[in-house]
Amino acid sequence: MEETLHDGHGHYDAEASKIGMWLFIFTELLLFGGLFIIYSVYRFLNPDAFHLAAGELDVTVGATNTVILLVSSMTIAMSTSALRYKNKKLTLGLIGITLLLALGFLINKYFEWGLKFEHGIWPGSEHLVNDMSQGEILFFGLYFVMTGLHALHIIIGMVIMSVAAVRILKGTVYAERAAMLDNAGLYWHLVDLIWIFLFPLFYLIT
Amino acid sequence: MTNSNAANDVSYLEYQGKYKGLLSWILSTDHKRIGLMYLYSMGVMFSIGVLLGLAMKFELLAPGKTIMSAELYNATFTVHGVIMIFMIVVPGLPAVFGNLMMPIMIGAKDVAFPKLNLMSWYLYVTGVVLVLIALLTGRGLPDTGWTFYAPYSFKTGTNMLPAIFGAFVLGFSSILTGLNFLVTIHRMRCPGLKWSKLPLFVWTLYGTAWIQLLATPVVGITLVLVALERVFGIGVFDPALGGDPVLYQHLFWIYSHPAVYIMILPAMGAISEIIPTFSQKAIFGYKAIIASTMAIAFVGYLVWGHHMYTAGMSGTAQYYFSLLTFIVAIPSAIKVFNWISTMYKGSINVQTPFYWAIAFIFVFMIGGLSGLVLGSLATNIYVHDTAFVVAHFHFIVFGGTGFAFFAAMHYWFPKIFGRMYDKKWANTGLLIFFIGFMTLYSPMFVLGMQGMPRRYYDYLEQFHSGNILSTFGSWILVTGLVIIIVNLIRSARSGPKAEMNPWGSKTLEWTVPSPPPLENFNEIPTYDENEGPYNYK
Amino acid sequence: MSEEKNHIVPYRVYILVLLALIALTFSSIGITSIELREYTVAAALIFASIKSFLVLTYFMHLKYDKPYIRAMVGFVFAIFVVVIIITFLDYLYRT
Amino acid sequence: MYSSEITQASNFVKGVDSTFVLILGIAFFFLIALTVVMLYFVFRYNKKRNPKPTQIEGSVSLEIVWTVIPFILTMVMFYFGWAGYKPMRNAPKDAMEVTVYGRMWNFSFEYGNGMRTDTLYLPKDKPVKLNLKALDVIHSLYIPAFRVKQDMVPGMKNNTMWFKPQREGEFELFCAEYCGLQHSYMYTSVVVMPDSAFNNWYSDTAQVVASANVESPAVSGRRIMQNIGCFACHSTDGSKLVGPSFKGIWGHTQLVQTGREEREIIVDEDYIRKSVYDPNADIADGFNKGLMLSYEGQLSDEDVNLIIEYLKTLK
Ligand code: HEA
Ligand code: HEA
Ligand code: HEC
Ligand code: CUA
Ligand SMILES: [Cu+2]
Repeated sequence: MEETLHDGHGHYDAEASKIGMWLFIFTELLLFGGLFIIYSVYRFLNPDAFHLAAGELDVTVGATNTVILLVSSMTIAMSTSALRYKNKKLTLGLIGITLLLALGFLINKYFEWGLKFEHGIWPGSEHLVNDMSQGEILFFGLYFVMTGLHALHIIIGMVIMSVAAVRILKGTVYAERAAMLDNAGLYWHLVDLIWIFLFPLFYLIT
Repeated sequence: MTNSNAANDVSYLEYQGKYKGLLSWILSTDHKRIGLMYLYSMGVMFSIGVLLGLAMKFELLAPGKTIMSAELYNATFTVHGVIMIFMIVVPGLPAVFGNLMMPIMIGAKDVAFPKLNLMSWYLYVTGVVLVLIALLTGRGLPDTGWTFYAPYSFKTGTNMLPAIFGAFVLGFSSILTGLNFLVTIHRMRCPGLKWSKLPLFVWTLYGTAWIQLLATPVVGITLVLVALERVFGIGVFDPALGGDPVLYQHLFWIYSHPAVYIMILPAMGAISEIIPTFSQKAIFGYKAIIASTMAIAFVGYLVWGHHMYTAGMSGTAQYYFSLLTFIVAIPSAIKVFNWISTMYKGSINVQTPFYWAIAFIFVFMIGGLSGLVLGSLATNIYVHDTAFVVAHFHFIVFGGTGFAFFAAMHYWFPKIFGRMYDKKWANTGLLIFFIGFMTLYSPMFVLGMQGMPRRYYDYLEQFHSGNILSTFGSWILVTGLVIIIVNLIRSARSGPKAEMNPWGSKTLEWTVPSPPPLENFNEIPTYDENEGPYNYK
Repeated sequence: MSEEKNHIVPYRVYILVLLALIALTFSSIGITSIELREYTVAAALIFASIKSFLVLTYFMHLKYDKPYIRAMVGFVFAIFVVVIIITFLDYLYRT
Repeated sequence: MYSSEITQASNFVKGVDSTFVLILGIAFFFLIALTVVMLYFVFRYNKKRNPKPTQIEGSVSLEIVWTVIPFILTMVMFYFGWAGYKPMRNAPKDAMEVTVYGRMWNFSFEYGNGMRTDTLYLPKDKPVKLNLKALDVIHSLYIPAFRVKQDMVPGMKNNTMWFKPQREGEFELFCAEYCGLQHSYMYTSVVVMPDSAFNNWYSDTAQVVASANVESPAVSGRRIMQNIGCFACHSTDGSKLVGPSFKGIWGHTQLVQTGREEREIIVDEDYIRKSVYDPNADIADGFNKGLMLSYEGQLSDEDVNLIIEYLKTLK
């Protein structure tokens, strides 16, 4: 859909597409905002259960993923500079690294979720519903929804960055028409931004 | 860009580009064609909504079963509410008149992202189709009311999923339209058209777009959670799993209260265009109206809890929400005072759109003032979830937004279709419509005070007379509606050709031919220091 | 648009920001592992806020953008915080 | 207005109605005044009468006036609304307590002595506190004549309301929150009687409950079912409501769904008992799961026996 964020009529207004992207980011922030409201209310109502449940999550895995995302955020930011320095190869290389890091994040997540599933914890699972307290059910429900939605955003971000890379390769995105890459970058930073809050809320506050 | 091309010699209605026939519409990225497509698709949905409304009134004509079962009645008000709210009045004025007129009013050739604009329309249609799927497939029609309250919404055995998903997609369409308009208003105003010279309709679209952008995602995620709850039983709102049903209501109203201002702001904007035009006079208190628009948009975001006074909130929250609800009424009052003052010492040319505008002010006042009864805690406890609320929101949603929609329709009609309607029929239709409206909804206030709860399929004998009157009104109303719509459809086909500026208005859309050419302007206009949208000197 | 070109952010800035972010991440892990009871949440959120501030200003270029974009971002965050506070007017005071 | 007929039916009527009158007064004043002014302008400054408009851009002092006056008025309305509502929040300590169960689609009331009824009987002039328990979805207890309403939210703690009836008679009690198919049939009444009459009733009926077996078991069974509300969903005349009809149920063969598999059973004591305590274990063919809730803890074994006796009589 980022494609369509670009003017079809041929005239180029970098600022218009930039604020378009920002406005879109606002809606994404509020989408997660709704979940953060739910999280904070339930945390307030069930402090002990949340404490307990958060202990089940592995801080190391979470921290690794945080670092991966932060680094990838830097590489995509650098790529926008590289594009402006007219260094096409470096730009593409940096986007490539970002994509690899994103993939790494997903793989990590896959194993993390997989481990939970092995322990019999998934939305609506019998173990969860029968053996755990209500607070824990809520915690894991939110955990799966929020990290799942976040992972979905990672995938969307990867698609957008790939499109940008192809465009750069084809030469339709270049130093003077960088908006597409800038927007891909902005979107990727949004994904990072959300993780910056998810990480402490789920892994750290134990 | 002064390449005065062939495209601009014909109007947008006749222009044939790459594609012909229907394709030239559904693939068009022209803001005016998209606006018309919204008008037509909403017209279809609206007819369905009206028929469902009539069916409900028919059922309520007498206690006990009249024409349908309780099951069907519950589905009827749900679908009626979903259609009217999510498909008609929330997208209504922005998607139709915002698209048709806003770019011309700011001197632009199109919106900022035309393709995205077309995509919004496709999303709209997708949402509509999804809701229709919910009606036609599965067992059991959706029956939760348009509010989808948990836990009923995931307990009921009926076909809720497509309906919830449809509402979600419609929300997304609305977000993208808002985004598009915001960028357009920021970036595409013609030279010299400063913020302080924007027509008020554009200002209200701007405020509306912000609410669409910031409120809609919240209901989006909430609906997704209800769907997940149904499918996986994740336990976010299910009390059996520790969830709090009241939290669902918070999230729902965080969107849906601002949504009522999404409905009314553009309506107020349209009225703010019509009144100065027909009074031939500058709008009274231009800046105050802008300030009140922004105040409504902003404060309206913070008062959602007045729908939940009886839901078991804390006293602190009740106190706060009631207080802010009263504060948000003040900007509306300011607007009413300014509109009426604009008429003072004007030279009023009483035409159909102006009649609609004063009818709007009248019913809007009734709707708004009854909102004060609801905003006050003591009285809300008494009439919450009764016919009184139903009367309030029909007066203000349908009386406000609906009347403004027809006002705008009759105002911009000559510009959109290049033809004029039959004014006599238009005025007759309005008169009947107005009488029907008052007869239909006024008794509901009384029914509410007698204690008749809403969403009631059947009622006790003491509520009978009010309901008879009300049902009777619905027939008058529809007679008026049919006259109005038939008149408009006939005139769009074969009415007399309209002039460029039949009402003597000063905003930019009246400086281009009727109907406008494909790219609106041959040359982008410029505004100089002394010009303004309401400069009738 | 010309103004845009003038603002090519040097790689060095990004690297420094990244280092700061990683440092903050580990300090937040550190601080939450000590027993601070109710302040744990506050501490973690303060660190997250500083981190997001850095991401917004440098990675997302707000520092180099026109002020009105910054104002919009501030407004959106503010309104979100206000909505949370209002929601808690209910939950904090329920009997 | 409604209130005039039954003035002061409860201690809250005054606060609510005076707020109502105040707001309606202000509303009618503005509605009429503004409409008259508007119509006068349309008439006086018509194009024919006033061909040349006078341009007026606005007036700061007027804007201030019509911001400040509505502000003051709204604050007055807000204050009265709050003042009229505030007493509803705090029940007096000595209030009589009644537990109300709301379920699809009936109310039942449980008194201190364990007695259960489907109608709310109350003594006049004694504050009463209702403890609200919703068993399935949200309902709302609404007594228009008393001006009180409170949602019954499943799982909510401290879900209560209180009032003091001040007038004898019978008043309607509605469910005001949409709760599904038979929402509009979820109503009953409040009967307010003098203290002495209430006390009589209270001890009297308790006796009947204790010596229920004096009646024939089938009659007691029917009364229990009436009070707990089985007939909201089940008919006895063969017509299909939410659940299967009880007509001819005893001994008849029924196709049911158990888990994923379908099987045929014969309706006997065990099956009925199971249907009452664990209704979702076997789902009668053609009906929805999850609608009927377990009556575990609400109906004793004894009660169910009586119900079974009654069901046997429905040929
Ligand atoms: C277009 C949509 C729209 C608009 C603009 C409004 C405007 C207002 N609404 Fe309404 N409302 C709805 C649509 C709308 N509403 C809907 C759809 C529902 C029901 C939802 C559902 O449950 O299904 C609802 C329900 C609703 C409730 C909840 C009722 C309940 O369920 O218990 C409340 C309670 O406070 C309320 C209050 C108000 C107030 C105070 C205003 C104010 O903004 C009104 C301001 C206007 C005026 C005040 C009139 C003009 C001014 C004057 C004439 C000057 C004099 C004024 C003064 C002295 C103050 N509304
Ligand atoms: C825009 C909103 C809108 C409109 C126009 C209407 C129109 C009508 N409504 Fe209603 N109604 C709702 C929104 C609306 N409704 C909502 C949200 C609910 C609550 C649902 C729920 O409880 O969940 C409700 C509920 C509701 C009930 C209560 C159900 C109950 O509680 O038991 C009843 C009862 O009779 C009713 C009747 C009618 C009738 C007879 C009409 C019509 O037949 C009147 C005919 C209308 C017109 C003649 C023209 C109006 C013109 C416009 C709006 C602009 C046109 C725009 C385009 C063409 C693009 N509606
Ligand atoms: C909310 C509606 C509702 C209420 C109230 C209700 N039931 Fe049911 N009942 C159902 C539904 C729906 C079914 C069919 C699905 C099933 O078998 O669980 C059913 C099934 C039954 C059956 C099995 C019937 C058969 O033919 O298989 C019995 C027996 C029964 N109910 C008894 C009762 C009794 C006794 C009460 C009151 C104490 C009661 N029900 C209250 C909805 C209800
Ligand atoms: Cu119970 Cu409506
Ligand atoms: Cu509201």
